[in-house]
Amino acid sequence: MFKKVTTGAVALAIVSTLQIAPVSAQETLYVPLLTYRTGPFAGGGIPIANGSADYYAMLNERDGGIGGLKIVTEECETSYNSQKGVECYEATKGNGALVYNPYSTGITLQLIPKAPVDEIPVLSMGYGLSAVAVGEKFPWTFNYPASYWDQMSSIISFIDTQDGGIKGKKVGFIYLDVGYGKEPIPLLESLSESMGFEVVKFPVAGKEMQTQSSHWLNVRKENPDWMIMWGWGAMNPTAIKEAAKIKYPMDHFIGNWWSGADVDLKPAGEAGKGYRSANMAASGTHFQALQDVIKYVVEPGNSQADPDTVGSVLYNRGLYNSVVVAEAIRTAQEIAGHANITGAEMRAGLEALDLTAERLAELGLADFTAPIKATCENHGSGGSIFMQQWDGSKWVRTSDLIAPMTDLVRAELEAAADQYVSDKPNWKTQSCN
Amino acid sequence: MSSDQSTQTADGRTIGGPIMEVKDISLKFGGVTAIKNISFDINEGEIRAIIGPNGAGKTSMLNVINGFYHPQEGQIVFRGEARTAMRPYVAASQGISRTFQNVALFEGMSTLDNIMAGRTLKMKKNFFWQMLRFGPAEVEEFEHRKVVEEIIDFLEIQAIRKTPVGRLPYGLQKRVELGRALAAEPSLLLLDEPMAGMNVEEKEDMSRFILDVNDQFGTTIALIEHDMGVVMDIADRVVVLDYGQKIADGLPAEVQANQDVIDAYLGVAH
Amino acid sequence: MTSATLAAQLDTIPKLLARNATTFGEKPASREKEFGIWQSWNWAEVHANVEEIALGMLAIGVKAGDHIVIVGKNRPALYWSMVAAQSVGAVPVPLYQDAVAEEMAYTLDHCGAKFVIVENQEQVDKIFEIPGQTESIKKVMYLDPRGLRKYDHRNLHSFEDIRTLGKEDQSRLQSMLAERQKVQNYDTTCVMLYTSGTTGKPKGVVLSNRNIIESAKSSSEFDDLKVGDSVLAYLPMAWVGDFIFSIGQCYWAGFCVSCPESEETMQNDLREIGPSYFFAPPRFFETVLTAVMIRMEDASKTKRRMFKFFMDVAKKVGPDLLVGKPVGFMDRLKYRLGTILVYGPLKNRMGMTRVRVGYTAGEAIGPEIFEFYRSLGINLKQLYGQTEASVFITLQPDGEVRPDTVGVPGPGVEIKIDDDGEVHYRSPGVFIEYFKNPESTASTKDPDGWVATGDAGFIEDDTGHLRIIDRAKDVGKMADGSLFAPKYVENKLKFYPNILEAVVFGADTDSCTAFINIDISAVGNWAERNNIAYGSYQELAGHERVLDVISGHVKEVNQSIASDPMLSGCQVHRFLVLHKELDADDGEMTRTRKVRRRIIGEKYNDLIKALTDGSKEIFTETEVTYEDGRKGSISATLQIRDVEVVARKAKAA
Amino acid sequence: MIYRETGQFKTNYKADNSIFPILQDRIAIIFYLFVAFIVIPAFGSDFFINSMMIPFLIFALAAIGLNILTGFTGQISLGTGAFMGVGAYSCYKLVTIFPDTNVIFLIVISGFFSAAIGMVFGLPSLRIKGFYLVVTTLAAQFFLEWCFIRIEWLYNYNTSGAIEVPRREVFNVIVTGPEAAAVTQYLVVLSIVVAMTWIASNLIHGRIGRSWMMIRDMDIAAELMGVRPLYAKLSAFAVSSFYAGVAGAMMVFMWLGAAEVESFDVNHSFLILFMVIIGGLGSIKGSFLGAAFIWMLPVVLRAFPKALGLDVPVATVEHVNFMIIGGLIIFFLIIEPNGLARIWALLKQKLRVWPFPY
Amino acid sequence: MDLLYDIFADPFVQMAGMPDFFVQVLWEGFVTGTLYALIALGFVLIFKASGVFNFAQGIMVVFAALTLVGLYQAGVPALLALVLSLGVMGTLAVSVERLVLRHLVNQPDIILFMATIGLSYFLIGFGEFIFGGETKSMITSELGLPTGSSVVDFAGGIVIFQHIDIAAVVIAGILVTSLALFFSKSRIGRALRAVADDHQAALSVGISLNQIWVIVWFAAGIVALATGIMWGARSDVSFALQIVALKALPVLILGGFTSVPGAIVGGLIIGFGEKIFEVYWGGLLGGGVEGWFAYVIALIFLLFRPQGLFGEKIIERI
Repeated sequence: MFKKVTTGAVALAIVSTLQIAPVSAQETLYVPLLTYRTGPFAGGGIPIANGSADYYAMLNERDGGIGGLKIVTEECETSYNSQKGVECYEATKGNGALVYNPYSTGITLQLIPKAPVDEIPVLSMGYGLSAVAVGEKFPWTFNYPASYWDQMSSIISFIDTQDGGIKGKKVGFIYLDVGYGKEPIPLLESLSESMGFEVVKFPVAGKEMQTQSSHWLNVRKENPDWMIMWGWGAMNPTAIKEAAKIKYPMDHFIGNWWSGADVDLKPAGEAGKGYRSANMAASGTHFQALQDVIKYVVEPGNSQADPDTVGSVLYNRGLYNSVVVAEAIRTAQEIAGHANITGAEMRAGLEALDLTAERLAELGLADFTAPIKATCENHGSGGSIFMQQWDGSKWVRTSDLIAPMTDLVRAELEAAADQYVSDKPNWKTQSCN
Repeated sequence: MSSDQSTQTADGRTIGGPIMEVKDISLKFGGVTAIKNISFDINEGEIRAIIGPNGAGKTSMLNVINGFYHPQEGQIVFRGEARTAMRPYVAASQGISRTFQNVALFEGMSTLDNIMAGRTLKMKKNFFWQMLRFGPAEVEEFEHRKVVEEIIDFLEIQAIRKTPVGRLPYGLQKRVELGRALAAEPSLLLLDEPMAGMNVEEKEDMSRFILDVNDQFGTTIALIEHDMGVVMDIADRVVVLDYGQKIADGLPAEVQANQDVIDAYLGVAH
Repeated sequence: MTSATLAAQLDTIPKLLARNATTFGEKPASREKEFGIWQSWNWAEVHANVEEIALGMLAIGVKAGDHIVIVGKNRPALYWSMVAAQSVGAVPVPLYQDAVAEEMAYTLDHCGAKFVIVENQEQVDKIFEIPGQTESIKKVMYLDPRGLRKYDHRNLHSFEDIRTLGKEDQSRLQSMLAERQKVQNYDTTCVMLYTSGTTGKPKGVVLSNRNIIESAKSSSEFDDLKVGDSVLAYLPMAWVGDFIFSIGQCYWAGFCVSCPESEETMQNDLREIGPSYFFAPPRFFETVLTAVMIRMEDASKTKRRMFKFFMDVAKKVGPDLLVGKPVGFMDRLKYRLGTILVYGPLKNRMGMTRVRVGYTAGEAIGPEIFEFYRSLGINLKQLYGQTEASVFITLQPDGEVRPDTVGVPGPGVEIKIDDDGEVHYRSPGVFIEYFKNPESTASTKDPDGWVATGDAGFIEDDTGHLRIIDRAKDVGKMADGSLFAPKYVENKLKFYPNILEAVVFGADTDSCTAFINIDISAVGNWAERNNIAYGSYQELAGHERVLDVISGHVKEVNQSIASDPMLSGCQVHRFLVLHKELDADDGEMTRTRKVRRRIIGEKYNDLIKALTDGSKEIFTETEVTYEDGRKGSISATLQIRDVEVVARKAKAA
Repeated sequence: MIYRETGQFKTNYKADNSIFPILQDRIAIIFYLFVAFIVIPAFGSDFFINSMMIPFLIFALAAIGLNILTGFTGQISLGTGAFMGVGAYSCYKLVTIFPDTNVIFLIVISGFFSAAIGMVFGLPSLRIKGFYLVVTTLAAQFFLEWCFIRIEWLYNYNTSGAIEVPRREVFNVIVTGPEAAAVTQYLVVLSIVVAMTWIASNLIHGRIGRSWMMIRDMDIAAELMGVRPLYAKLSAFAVSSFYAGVAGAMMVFMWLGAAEVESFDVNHSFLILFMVIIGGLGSIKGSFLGAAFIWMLPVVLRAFPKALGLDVPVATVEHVNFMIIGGLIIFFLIIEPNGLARIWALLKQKLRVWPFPY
Repeated sequence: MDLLYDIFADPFVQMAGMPDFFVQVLWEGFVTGTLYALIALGFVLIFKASGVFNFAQGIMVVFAALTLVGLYQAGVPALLALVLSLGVMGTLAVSVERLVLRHLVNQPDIILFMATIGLSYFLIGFGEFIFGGETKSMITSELGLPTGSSVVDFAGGIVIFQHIDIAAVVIAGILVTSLALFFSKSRIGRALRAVADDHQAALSVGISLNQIWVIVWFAAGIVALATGIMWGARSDVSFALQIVALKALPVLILGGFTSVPGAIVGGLIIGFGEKIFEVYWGGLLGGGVEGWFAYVIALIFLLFRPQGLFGEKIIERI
């Protein structure tokens, strides 16, 4: 009898796995969305997920999809957890997934080696492994507009323009002590050598995100001239509040683009005034594309997003991600000559992506972000960022685009890519000549 | 131990010289004295009873003997070796085995496993063989199983062989516990109130088993008992404790006639 | 090889053993649950063991013709001892292990046994308790040394010692053994068994090798018993049935006899062994059925409903399927489903999954009980037998099984009914004599070899089946001259699970009356379910509502009896429920739990009087014997109930 | 009902002592093994094998490990996640230091490192009992987690701080790395889990297992029976950590392909403790049942609304998932605190005494 | 030698060199310790009265805070939200008693412990289901709690006191005092103590165990809400905070499971200890030692005093 129960359960499980599959039968563009609307990072995950999903929904409503094919999205909850992320990947990859945006460096690292095997490209937009920007070594992985190293170099360039240069200064680096946070350290260290500034590191373990008083006591002890933050989730608002508590000068505190969302600064409010962060896409709803999203998706009630959050930093970032994917699909369809593309064809589209300023304007996103041009060699590096500053209640863009130190970064990236590939026999590379 | 000291009892058992001597033992817990200056000996092959009213320090005495409590003063000579304190498992490895006042069986295990547990010290096969469980470890296991089965047979508990001990009635649990202690093939068996909480019939059974153990295997037995009547029937010699002190020591009849003992017991009755 | 030469060669049990050891050497012969596992011996090993014991017996001076008394529970070593005794020319005399010292003293004295083999200390104590016996008995041998270490060992030997003694002097004794065996033949005494004796002192029934082997042979053939079958030996060794099954048929057919570990574990051991050939008295089947029903009462509603549904199906078609009669497809399907859901598991729980041939005998079995087992697909049959006949008189052949008959005469058995209705038989199994009791021998067995069974019965004209009514001497006449068959009525009463025992009185009176013993487990269970509180057997037995229930049963019995014109006079008019259980210790029953009518009649004279004189209740005081032998008395006021009877029809001509 | 035990008797101790004394159980086990080794590899989808079977088996192994410590020896531990991590990091180091050695061998070897660390953190158990021990194992958990981040040597100074599984072949079959086929990895995991389950069961049924249970049931009596608490407790910690270590190594090498410290965090310790408790303390079968329940239920629950064609936001599903799991844990504890294994046993008992209720 | 200097001398040199900073560290340790003590207090309340080791206490802290903020975000005025949150905690206490504890009477401790872990899972799911999973900020000023800070000049430097921290300490003090008064003066309080000492005795004087459970769980809920507000004001409200709640374990080990003063002392020891160790020694180990320091301290402590700071020496009896 019990045997029956167990076999029944197994059968149910098998059936239920089959149930996931039926999508692939029709001609659609299937884009799985690995999202995290729960867990400690849900605060960031939710607007990104909404922005992503809403743009695709808008395209379906407004244009009937891309190239005449509807985009089918499927959300899979990862809770920012690598295991669940891999599970989501396994669950969805068989349905004809075109591309993955893991939105977690941890999950990205897991997917990088799987991408060439399953022939589904991974686009880790502004996160993940910096070295994947080296297209020869990582044919299946993309991280434009810019890698963390680009971003770091841009931030350092920015600092170098302030207060008489960076030379001889002490720069504190506070980061979430996981793969994501540690990613820029090699570049930071090599820059500190070449540019002559001192680096002090303040790692914040994942579970200490909300209790940073010791870290900031240490910051006070070390008293660096500048603070750079690679934070995410609940780490950001806590850090900003703690910085305010020790009366750290806010305008010398710069976050990367994952440390500059509205939700990060709202709790600190006035106390966070002056805090800067990098960003890659503008916030606000004044773009035509966003107006379309509001018109076609949000107002009819087809969005999970709270209308107030539409146009926020992270919502727009999620939307930007979808814009890039949509453009890559369009490019891929052009290259392939048919609409119903595969993962491999999608890869070609991502590699051939050329998102010019004109195209951006066409899309209703003029000045939304810097143009992107991918090549075979360059899968992501080189995008510029801009600085935004918190004025006590909202973000204000305060700088022009700041270009990364491309040459320097490229060299570092190649070294890192070589190192990554070196201990992996049979690693698939590509030649770009 | 030496044969020249041995005597023959009326019923044909051989009793040797002292196997254990307890010398001037004192035990304190914090400020409370549990045992004060107690000395006595246990002869090989005899049934030695330690009696006394509640709180007389009987169980503490037993705990000292098998190393669970470490006395502040005095020493214990076991088989010619003197020591003041030892770990309980050392005592066990020397051949001292015991039962408990409140049954201390391994509740999650069956009768069989509980008695097998008593064989722990006798089993030698190492981790590797245990891991594979065929070959030497298995052979060893079955050799010991045989011994254990004989004990089960001896104690007439075949019907509960595979029953988890937690489900057994109290009387049977006590019997299983005796079996577990026997499985160690002890040279000195300590029984802590083996008949506590039993009805008359169970007490008679248990007395029979104790006598049979002593008779069949020649095991030296030291037992604590609250009920004087039973003790007088089965013990060869009796030592009486009261308030942590020894008040009498001798043959059952002598002890029974001792005025101090009578007072101590009457005192309890008040 | 013709059967004559075969018989010539295989004319003693030891010779059968020798044959088995060569023919079935590797096949299991004996098993015993000991030390947690089923210790097993094959025929070759059994042969070796028996020889060892036999040599030991020679070594301590056992002479041909000596009686060797064997007391203990069913154990291979004791069975071997019997065969070993036979090999040295001695006569094994198994006794009931629960016999009290006086009973044992009588038999020891009667057969003049010089050697006793006992199981353990308990039996040794009994023997040493017998005054004056220590001198006449030369040696006592015991199996289990437990507690015997400090006994005086001059006349006491452990079994192992005996074996050692035999081995020490093997060469000399071996030839002696061969000598002894040479002179044995078909007519040598095989065994002497004491009948429990419903009345008077036990009588020693002498059975020859011919009696045993012929009976075993014909009955084995009757049911096709062979190597590979297995039985569980749990009935007393002193009972002829056990001897036939566990020695006679076993040695003839070469099947395996398994001995349970202890009394408490018997049910479990039965389940483990799963015998293919099974004998039990009706009481056993009754108890098991009662237990089944009680346990099913506690089952969930759906389960009970399912159980009832399938039991109805089984009742309808089970017996037919068992004998291969045609059955409708739907019924067959339902039965198949029932086998999966109910019958199979039930048989499994009862340990009867593998039972191929099952017998019950000794007393009448309730038709419901009988049908219950048969409907499950267990081939339960009835036989009729006696110690004096080496068991078999009649048996039910497959396909002719009915609850109300005891079957047709076994192979080689002749039957006749005398004028008083008493059944007589003549067969190769007919005993030689009652030991040291020529008068009884003569009164039982006539010169032509016909033996009176003491039972009244008749042979059905159409089928040739024998039907037993009652003990011949108990079948009496009522005052109006109509037939009085108390046992017949008692059995009908006892078929109710609530009624454990019944004693019916009515000889030479106007109407029948009865004593009833309730079944404490069945009634107790019923009481619990109906929220009836009770503190003791006595209290429960005197409870109004219990009496109501019993009254209902009696009424139903009356209706059933009334349908048989010959016996309709036996309807029970008044009854009372006894305040104590009838007990062998009080002499009210035999050790085999047969009612001792006369003794009861004397003991409860006052109650019988009250039953007949119409009083509503009666105060009584009764002496009882406790387990440890002490005596006491209990008193009670018993209610007497009147029961409706069916008016007598005109007597058939 | 399906149990027909009549006629199943044991004539020697080997048979009597066997782990599955009942014929029907043996048949069932053979059936399960047949399904596991033949049917699932032949018919299971990649998702089913990769996301359900492999993690289920790995967690079952870890649960067996924890069960040895908690269920059989009575020492509660919340450090399993970290001990799994020790196994994973050791395996990673071994695989990169000895690139040519059979990776399956190295996975097993890495268990020894974990065992050693486990013994170190098991030392306090000689003095500390119950909830107090929970704290010491938490200390192990957090300290080791910190080590996995701070000691960069452990992850070969990889900038991401993650360990990535390189491609390794055994007998020319790719066993680890992204190219490895799910079925291959599944079969490797299955074989290791089956072998180690067998070993665990052997240990538990022998002297060592008995001494663990003695310590669990009544440590004082155990000591007086001659069990040395030091040996018994430390061996339990060692074996338990060994199992956790191998499970951890397999988790990274056979399932995730790469891991950061978060794969070994305290939530995993909890997860595995759940498996043990829900499955049943002191039962190997329970470890499997618990792992299946805790791991597969969410997967099934997640697929459920979709299967029904409901459009429920994933977040809601996840929240409800948490509520259901939490609720079920309480529910199970209430109806049967001894876990699924006990329910299984009761059910089996029901079948054995069928049609009777007891 | 350098290493020895770094370990044994340098930290003290730093302390002496920057006394203002050292005082700041002590203050931070004190505030953190107070909050640890508050969480531990919730544990102790429940453990003392019912013997249940309530693992969910940490989650209750977050759940309470989340309820408060969630209600406010849903448009309920702050103070009303506070009252309603209290009501929710009361309902929670009743439900826990009705649905969980009542059915688990007489089960072993480990089972009750596991049940509270199950409860934590449920509360996480339930909290996020109702109020959403994103991080929320505490409505500090709306509740009338101070937000500013005071800078005090000290020994040539400054020490910064956050007003919310001061408020936290004051509120913790009030809470502990009122609980102590409640326990010693009120009838129910005395009943609770009776239960703590002897369940049977409590039953015999006619106190319903079920009521007592509701009361202690409610009390623990109030403590959780207070703790949640304070923690929430310091960082933010999300279930990531639960890891902080685990710190209550070593605090309890130091202080003992049943002692209210123990919880406070233990909390302060851990609070001071980990801040000082992290700031002055943490760098030697690469930082981030706070995550395990408390546990290791508890572990080392246990090795020498298995019965805890305030526990009595255990005499084992057989």
